[in-house]
Amino acid sequence: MTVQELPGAGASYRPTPPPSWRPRTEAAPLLPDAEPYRVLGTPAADKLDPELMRRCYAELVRGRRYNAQATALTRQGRLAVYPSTVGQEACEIAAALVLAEQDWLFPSYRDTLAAVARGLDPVQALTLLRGDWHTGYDPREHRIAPLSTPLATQLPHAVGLAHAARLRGDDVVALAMVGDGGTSEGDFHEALNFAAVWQAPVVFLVQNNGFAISVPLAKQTAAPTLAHKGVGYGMPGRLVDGNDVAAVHEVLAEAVHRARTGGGPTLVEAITYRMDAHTNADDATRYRDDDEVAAWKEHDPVELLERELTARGILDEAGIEAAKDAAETMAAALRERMNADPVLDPMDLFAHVYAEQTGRLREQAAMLRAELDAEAQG
Amino acid sequence: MTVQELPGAGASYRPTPPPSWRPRTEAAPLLPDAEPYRVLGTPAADKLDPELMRRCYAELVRGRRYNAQATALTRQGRLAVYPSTVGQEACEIAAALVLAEQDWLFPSYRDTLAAVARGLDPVQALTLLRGDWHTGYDPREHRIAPLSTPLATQLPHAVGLAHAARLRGDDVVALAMVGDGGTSEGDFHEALNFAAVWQAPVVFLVQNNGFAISVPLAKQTAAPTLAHKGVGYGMPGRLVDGNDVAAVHEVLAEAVHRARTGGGPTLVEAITYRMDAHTNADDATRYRDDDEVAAWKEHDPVELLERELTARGILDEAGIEAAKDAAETMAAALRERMNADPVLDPMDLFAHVYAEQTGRLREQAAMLRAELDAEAQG
Amino acid sequence: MTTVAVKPATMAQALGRALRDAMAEDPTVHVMGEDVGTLGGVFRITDGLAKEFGEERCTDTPLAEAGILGAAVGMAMYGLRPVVEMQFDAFAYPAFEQLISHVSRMRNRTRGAMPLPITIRVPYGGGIGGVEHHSDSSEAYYVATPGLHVVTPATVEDAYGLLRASIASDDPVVFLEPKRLYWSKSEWNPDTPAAVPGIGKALVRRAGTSATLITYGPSLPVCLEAAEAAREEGWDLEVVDLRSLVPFDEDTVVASVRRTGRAVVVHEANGFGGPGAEIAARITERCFHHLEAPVLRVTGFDIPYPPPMLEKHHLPGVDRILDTVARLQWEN
Amino acid sequence: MTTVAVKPATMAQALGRALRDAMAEDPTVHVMGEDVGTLGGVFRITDGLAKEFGEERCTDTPLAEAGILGAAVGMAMYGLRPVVEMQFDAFAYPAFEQLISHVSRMRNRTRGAMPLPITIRVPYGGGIGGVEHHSDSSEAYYVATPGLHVVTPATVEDAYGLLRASIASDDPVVFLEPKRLYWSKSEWNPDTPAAVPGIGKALVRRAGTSATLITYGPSLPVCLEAAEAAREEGWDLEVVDLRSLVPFDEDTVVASVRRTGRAVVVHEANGFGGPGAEIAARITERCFHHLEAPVLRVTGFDIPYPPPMLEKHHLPGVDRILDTVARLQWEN
Ligand SMILES: Cc1ncc(C[n+]2csc(CCOP(=O)(O)OP(=O)(O)O)c2C)c(N)n1
Ligand SMILES: Cc1ncc(C[n+]2csc(CCOP(=O)(O)OP(=O)(O)O)c2C)c(N)n1
Ligand SMILES: [Mg+2]
Ligand SMILES: [Mg+2]
Repeated sequence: MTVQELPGAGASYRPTPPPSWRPRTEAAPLLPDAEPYRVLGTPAADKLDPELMRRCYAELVRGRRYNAQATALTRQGRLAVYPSTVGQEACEIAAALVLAEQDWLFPSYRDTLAAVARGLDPVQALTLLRGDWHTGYDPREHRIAPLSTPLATQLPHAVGLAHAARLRGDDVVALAMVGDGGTSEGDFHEALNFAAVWQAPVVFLVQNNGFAISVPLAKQTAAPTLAHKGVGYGMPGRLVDGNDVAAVHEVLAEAVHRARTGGGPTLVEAITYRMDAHTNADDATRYRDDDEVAAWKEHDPVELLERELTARGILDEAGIEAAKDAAETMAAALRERMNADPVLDPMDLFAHVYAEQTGRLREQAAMLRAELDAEAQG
Repeated sequence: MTVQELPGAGASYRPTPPPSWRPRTEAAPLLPDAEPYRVLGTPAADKLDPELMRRCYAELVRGRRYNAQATALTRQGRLAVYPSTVGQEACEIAAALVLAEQDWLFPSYRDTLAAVARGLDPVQALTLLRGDWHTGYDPREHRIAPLSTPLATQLPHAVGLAHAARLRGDDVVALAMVGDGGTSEGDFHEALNFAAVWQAPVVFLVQNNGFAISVPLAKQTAAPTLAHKGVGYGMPGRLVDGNDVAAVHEVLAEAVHRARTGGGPTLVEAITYRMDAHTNADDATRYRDDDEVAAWKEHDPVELLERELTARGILDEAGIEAAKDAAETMAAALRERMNADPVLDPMDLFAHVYAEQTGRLREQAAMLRAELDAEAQG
Repeated sequence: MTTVAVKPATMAQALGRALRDAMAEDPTVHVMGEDVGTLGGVFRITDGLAKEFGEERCTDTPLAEAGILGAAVGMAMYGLRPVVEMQFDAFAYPAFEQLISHVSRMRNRTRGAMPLPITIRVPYGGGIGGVEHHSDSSEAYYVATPGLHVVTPATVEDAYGLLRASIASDDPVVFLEPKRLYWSKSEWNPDTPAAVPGIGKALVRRAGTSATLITYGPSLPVCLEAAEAAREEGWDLEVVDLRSLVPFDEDTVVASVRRTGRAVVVHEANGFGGPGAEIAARITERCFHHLEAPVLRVTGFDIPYPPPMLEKHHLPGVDRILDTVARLQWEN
Repeated sequence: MTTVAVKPATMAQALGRALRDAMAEDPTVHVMGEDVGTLGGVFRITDGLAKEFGEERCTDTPLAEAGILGAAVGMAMYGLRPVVEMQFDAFAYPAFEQLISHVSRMRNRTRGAMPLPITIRVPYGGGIGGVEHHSDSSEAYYVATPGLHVVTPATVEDAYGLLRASIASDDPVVFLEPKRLYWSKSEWNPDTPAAVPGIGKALVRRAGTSATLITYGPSLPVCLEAAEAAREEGWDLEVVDLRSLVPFDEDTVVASVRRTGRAVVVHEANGFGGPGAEIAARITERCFHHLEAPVLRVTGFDIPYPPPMLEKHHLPGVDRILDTVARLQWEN
C-alpha cells in the first residue's frame, strides 16, 4: 500500500479521532477587535439610554468623590491604606450596575468602589482598609465576595460559584474583576480554562490600567491585547475603552446576557488608567511621567460622559449640581462615620477560626482574657 | 467644548498612551493554521531530506523497540513504572534530533525516549523509573533537564535557562516538552508569558495525545486548538501532525531557528495519540474504545514514514532490516544491563541534601550507620 | 440509600463507600478532581460515583490543582460541599495559595458568614514504591495553618467514619489518606458502619504501662507491631492513634503519658519541624513532672523523600522504634 | 567596588547594600521580582540596583510568583545566582510548588550535579499595620522542607552579613526579612562591614543566668526589652538570636539552656506546629536533666493573622514573655 492509497490521503487526511478532541476551526470569530470599542463621541452614542446614562453619571460623580474622600481618610489616619480608582470609575460603576440583584460580584483588592456602587455601605466596604476585620459585610447577603488581596485568586472562586449556581438551576451570573498585572498569575489561566470547559456563566473584567504598581504592561505581556487571551481558552475576548462608561456597560451587558443565556464566559479588557498612585503609600513619580498622566486627564471618564450628556441635552446644570450634592452628602456622612473609632473586641481573635473553638484556642483565649483583666485592673 | 471638538475625536480617538502598552494590532498573523501541518503523503514530501529521514526512521524503529522493552521490564519487575510513548515516537525523535549540541531539552516525565534519542544512555534515562535515584545522569553534561514529574513545572525552568544563556551571549535554545493536560496548569501560563515578555529562545512542544491519564481533551480545554494559546502570549502557535516525523521536525526546526535568531518563543502543538495505556499500571479500557485506538493504528508514525520512504526509494528492505537489527541490539543490551540489580548505598540518603551536611543530618547518618552495622553483624 | 452490593473490605473501598453514602444522603456533596470520574481515580477510590450520581456530581476537572481548589471555594461559597481529590501529596502543592490564603481563612475573614465546608483528600506517605514526588508526607504544612482540620485514618473503620465526619464538618478538612494502607483489610460491614467518630478524638489502640507510642496514619500498624515485639524486651507499650492532627486530642495523649511516664512520637514525615515536634513539645509542657525521660521521636529523616529502593531505610520501622524506646532512660 | 556614598543606617539600607555589593563582586548575581527595578521594590530594598547594573541584572518580572521562582531555577541551572524577591510573605505561596518540588530537591535529585544557589527574599511578619495577607509569619512551611536553608536577621549588621552569606551559599536560602525591623537603625559602617557570619550560627545577644529566651528576627528586640524588664523581677535572662532556623545551631542553644536550666522560645508565627515546637522538643531531648521546668513558648496565637487594630494582642510582647517566664516553676 502506498501513501496515495491511504484512506483519505491528501491535504485534509487525518484519522478520525472522536469529535471530543478534534481541533476546532472556528478560531477567527474569537478574535477581539483590534481597537477598543467606544460609544461616547461616536455615532453609537445616538442610541444611549438617557435613564441609564443619568444613573451612570450620578454614580461616576459619587465614585470620584468617594475616591477623594477615601484618600483623604488615609491622610487623617482613618484608613490604613487606600488603593484609589480615580480614573477607573467607569469600569467600577459599569461592573456594579450591569449585574442583576441575584448576580455575584468578585472584586479585586482595588474595587471597593464597585462594591459601593452595587449598594454596599462604604463603611462596610472599607472595613479591611481601615485595619478592622477583613470583610465588613456578609458576602452572601450582598452577593459580593470578599475583596481579594492575593491577586487573581478570586477568579476561580467566581467560576466555581457560577458553576454551582448553574448546577442548581439558578439564574446567577458572576462578574470577576482583575487587573492587568493579575492576568499573569497562574490562577487567571486556570480560572479562564475552567470557565470555558464548564461553560460557566462568568464574565471576567480585566481593568488594564497600564500598571501593576510600577510595572508597565509591556513588561507584563507581549500579547496584542489582553482580550486576545480569550482565544486560548475558546472564549470571546472584547476590548473596550475603559473610560467610556457607556461602552463598558454595553460590552459587559452583552457578556452578562451571553452568560445568563448559556453562552458561557467572556473575557473583557477595559483600557483605562490609574490617575492616582498605586495606593496612598506609593510614589508614582518613580515610574511614570507627568505627561502621561496629563494625556489621560484629557480622557477622564467623568468628563467624557458629562460632555456627551450635556451636548445631547440628557444632562443639564441642575442635574450636574444634584449629582455633586449627592456626592458631597455621601462624602460628609462617610467622613463622619469613619471618624468614629471602631470598637473591636480582642477576644474576637478566637472567634470564627473554626465552627467550634478547639481546646488549644480556648486555652489561648483564657490567657488573653486574663491579660486583659490584669491590664484593666492596673 | 463638545465631544466633536475633542482632540482626535472619532472612531480612532484615543489619547496617546506611551507605546509600551498601546494595544498592538498585528493579531492575525499569530493565529495558527486550522489544520495540522503535514508533510508525509502530501506534495511537501517532495522536499524531504533523505539523510535526515533515514536517520529519523532508524530512530523511530529504535524508539518503538525501546518502548516495548521498557514496558517488558515493568512486567519483569525491573522498572517500577513506565509511561510509554508508543504512537508518540515521531514527536520524541523530532524533539531530540532538532536540537544542536549546545541546546537544552526539558522533558516531561513521559519523555525518556526523547532523552535517549538525544544520546543519553537508556539505563541512565530509566534510573528514576526503576526506583533508583531521580536523575541518573548529569543534566549539564547532557543538557537534558531532569525528568519533570510535577506537570508543567519544567516550563519556567526552560524559560529561565534560555533567558540566562541569552543574557550571557550564548547560542542556546531550550526545547520544553509538555502534555495536553499539562497546558491547564498555571505554570504553563506563567512560563509562556515570561518567555514572550523576555523574548527568550524557547520552543514549547505540546504533545497532544488526546488524554491526561483518563481525561480527554474536551474536558481539558475549550480552545480551538492548543496552538491557539500562543495568541494570548503574543507568540506564534503552530499546529502539526504529531505522527508525521517530517512535519514535526520541520516545524520544530523553524521554531528553533526563530528562537536562535532572536525571534523569540514558539508554541507548537503536535497532535498525536498514546497507543499504550498511561503507564503499565493504567487500564485504558476504562476510558477509551478499541475503535479509537484502531483508527490511530492506521496513522502509525513508524509506518507512515516507512511507507513514504519506501515509496520514494529512500529506504529499502536492507535499510529496514538494518534499523530493526540495531533496535534489537539496543534492546538486548538494555535488557541485560537492566537485569543487574543497581547497588545503592543507604548512606547516600544523607548526601547532596545540602552542599555541606548539617549537624542534624550527621546525627541521623550516624544512627543509620549503626543500624546497618548491627544488621550486618547479625 | 445506595443499593451497591459489594462489601467493602479494604480501606480504599471504605473511603469510596463513605463518598457514596455522603453523596446519597446530601445532594450538595460534589466530588471533583483529576481522573475521579470515568476512571474512578488512580487509586479507584471514586470508582462508580460518576455512574451513580452523574458527571456533574463527580467531575473530571482540567489538570490544575489551584483551579480545582479555587473552583471548590466558589462552589462552597454557593452552598455546595465539595470533596476535592488531589492525586498525590506533592501534587497538592500548586493549590497551596488557595488553601492558605482562602480555604483556611474564609470563615475567619467573613466573621463566620461564609464557612467553607470543603474536604480535601490527599493520598500521602511512602512505602508503595512510588517514584519521586509520589511519597511525600506533607502534613507539617497543613498542621501549621490555622483554620484547617487535618485528619488521617489508620484503619478501615476510621477511613469510613472520619471521611463521613470530614464531609459533614462545616470547616475545611485536609483528609490525609495513607497510601500504603489503601489495601489493608478489615471485617468491617459497610451496611452497619460503626458510629462516626467526630473529628478530634484520639484512641488508645493498645493499652500498656511502660511507655506510650503516639502515632497516626501509616505508622499505626508499625507501632502496633513494635509494641508486640517489645514484649520480648519486657516493655508493655501503649499505642495512641491520633486520627486527627488538628484538633490535636491533647487530653488523651497527656493522660496516657502521665500514666506511662515515657513517650515516643512516630511518623513518616521529616522530623525537623514535623508534627512530632509539636506533639513532643506539648506533652513536655503538660507532663513535665511525670516524664522519666525526654519525649523522643522516630520520624523520616530530614531529607527529600528517597527513591523506592532506599525508602525502607527512611521509614520508621519496628527496629528503629524499639531502639528509641531503649533510649528512654530505663536505668535512671 | 561600588562608589555609592550613602551610609546605610537602617536594615533596609543594609539589605540593599548587601545586594549591591554582591552584584558588584559577582556578575552572576541577578535580582528579580515584582517592582524591584524601576521602583526599587515596595520596601525600596533594591533601590538603585537597576540603574547601577541595568535592567537585565535587576529585572521587573511579570506578576507571577511561580513563574519568577521557576525562571530563577532555570537561570540557576545555567550557572547564575538569582536573588528573588517575593513582595510579601503570603504572596510567596503561589511559588510553593516550585520551592518544594524543585528548589529544595534539585541538588538531591541530581546527586549533587545541579545545585541551585537561589536566594529567596521574603519580607515577613506583622507589626506594621499591614492589612490581611501582608503580615504572615510563614517560616514553618520553609523549616519543614529539607534542602532549604532558612535565615532571618534581627540586626542591621546581620542583615548585611547574612544576606551576603545567603547569596554566596551554593544552596537555596529562604531569606526572611522582618518587615517591622526594616527601619531599625544602627551605627554600622557599610564601608567596613563586619566579617560575614556563616549561615547556621546562633548568637547569645545577652548573657544571663536565670533562663534563656530563644528567638529570632522580629522578636529579638522584644526579648531584649523583656530581659531588661525582667531584672526588676530578679531574673537575669539570657537571650539567644538563632539567625538561622535551618541549619539550627543546637549547640549554642543547648549550651545556654544547660547553663540556665530554663528556656522560653519566642516567635511571631503561630505556635501550633511552628518552629518553636521543634526548638522546644529538641532542647528537651538534649537538656532533659538540666531543665528545671518544661520549655515554654510565647508565640502568635493559633489563628489567621488578625487585623492591624488587634495585632498587638496577637504578637508576643514583653508582658506575655514575662508572664511566661514566671511560669517556669521558680518555686520548685
Ligand atoms: C499574589 C500576589 N502577588 C503580589 C501582590 C502584591 N501586589 C498588590 S497590588 C499589585 C499590583 C497589581 O497590579 P494589577 O493586577 O494591574 O492591578 P492594579 O493594582 O493595577 O489595580 C501587587 C504586585 C499581591 N497582592 N498578590
Ligand atoms: C502537578 C501534577 N498534578 C498531577 C500529576 C499526576 N499526573 C501524572 S501524569 C498526569 C496526566 C498528564 O497528562 P498530559 O499532560 O496530557 O501528559 P501525558 O500523560 O498525556 O503525556 C497526571 C494528572 C502530576 N504528575 N503533576
Ligand atoms: Mg494594573
Ligand atoms: Mg496527554
